[in-house]
Amino acid sequence: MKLLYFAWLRARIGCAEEELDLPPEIREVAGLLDWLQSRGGRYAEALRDLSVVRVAVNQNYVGLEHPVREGDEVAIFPPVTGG
Amino acid sequence: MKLLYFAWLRARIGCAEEELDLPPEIREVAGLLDWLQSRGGRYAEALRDLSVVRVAVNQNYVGLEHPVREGDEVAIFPPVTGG
Amino acid sequence: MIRVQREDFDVGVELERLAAGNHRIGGLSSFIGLVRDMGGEERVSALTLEHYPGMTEKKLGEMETEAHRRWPLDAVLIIHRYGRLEPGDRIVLVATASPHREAALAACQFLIDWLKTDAPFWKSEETPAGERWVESRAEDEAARRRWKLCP
Amino acid sequence: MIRVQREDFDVGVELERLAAGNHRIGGLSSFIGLVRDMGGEERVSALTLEHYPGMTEKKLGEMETEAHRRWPLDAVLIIHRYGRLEPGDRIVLVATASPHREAALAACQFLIDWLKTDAPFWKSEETPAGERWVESRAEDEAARRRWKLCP
Repeated sequence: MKLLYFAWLRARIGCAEEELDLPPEIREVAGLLDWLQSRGGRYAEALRDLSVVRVAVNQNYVGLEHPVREGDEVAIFPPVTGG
Repeated sequence: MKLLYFAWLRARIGCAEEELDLPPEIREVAGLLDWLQSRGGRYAEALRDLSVVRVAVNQNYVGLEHPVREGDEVAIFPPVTGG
Repeated sequence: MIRVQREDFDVGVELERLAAGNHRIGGLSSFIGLVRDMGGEERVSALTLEHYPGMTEKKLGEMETEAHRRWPLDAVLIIHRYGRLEPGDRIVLVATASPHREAALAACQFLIDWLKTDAPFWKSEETPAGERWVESRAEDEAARRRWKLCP
Repeated sequence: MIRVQREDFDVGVELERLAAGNHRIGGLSSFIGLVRDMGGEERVSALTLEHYPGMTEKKLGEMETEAHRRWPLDAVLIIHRYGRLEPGDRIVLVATASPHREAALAACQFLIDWLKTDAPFWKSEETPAGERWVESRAEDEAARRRWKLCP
């Protein structure tokens, strides 16, 4: 699975992109975010308040219950502020 | 009084602008339009249907009950279609 | 700013000038009206715009003032042409600039809606069946009513 | 048409091209977003726009498609820049063309409202107090809701 981070989430985690071997017990976005938080350190801090975290799977906005699979592109970022 | 006509009212009356010595009994727009119609011919025909006639006195849109006075600039025209 | 003119205008230059040097502006909204080649079912080969010199400038000036009264605008521009125009030619430009997009967008729509019903311009079209005066549209009156303007 | 680019664009050229040769178009509506020199109470000396390459084009393309579905449009153009910009610089151009002004105006507003909440761009501002990420605005979510879009 490819993980992408943008804006202050990228800056706080200190990483724009990483490859992840998805642990088999993770089936949904919520589980993925829990698992990333459980890494601690910068991850735990960046993902502390999920109300300001948005997720896209394969470039579509999704909710916490959306499934994630090996091979997905999962992007994690704050609410957008373009335009 | 200066009378101005625009668009198809100008074309039907065959005149863009005329000076008028306002008959003293005419005090309102309605009376002026009646008086113009009473001239007959092109005036009567052009002013037959007042629902498609608009009037401005001194460059402000006015209703039929608006006063008219010697020295006024009175414009008579169809609903506008610019823009 | 208000301009009533026979000549064409350069949209890029006008919009650039409107915002030039004012870094408070976050949104610039504009509307351009163009001559269409169809009027209802008829092919239109040209359009002639007549207007009421003096009253035109007065009404457009009032519209500009009212837009400033209703929204926090940094700039307003209305350019309206008159004379003979052909399909594809520009007729009118309305542009509004504000710190916030909501004000710029609303004011632009307000101005073009109001202009359609109250600016003293009249169009006549050249069609295969001859020249004819364009009739006003009920939809334009409805659009005006949205803004709760006095009659 | 959708473009995501670092370079500036020429508004006059873009709008001219959008309507060129299509004499069905009666109204051309546009919105330009510019970099402001203030962000809340802070002076902003520059802005950097980050985006999500791939998803940006996908989302803007979806917005273009949805605008065509909702209104009779002859042309849609969205240009959005990324990278470092300074006050007064253009960020975004949205333009819509239609036979009728109502469709052009509504579609332009729809697109900029939607773009504000759903196009994956993020701004960071350079201020005297340092660099900081711009926060999303509740008003933008409210503007989006007007259009009854799926979440």
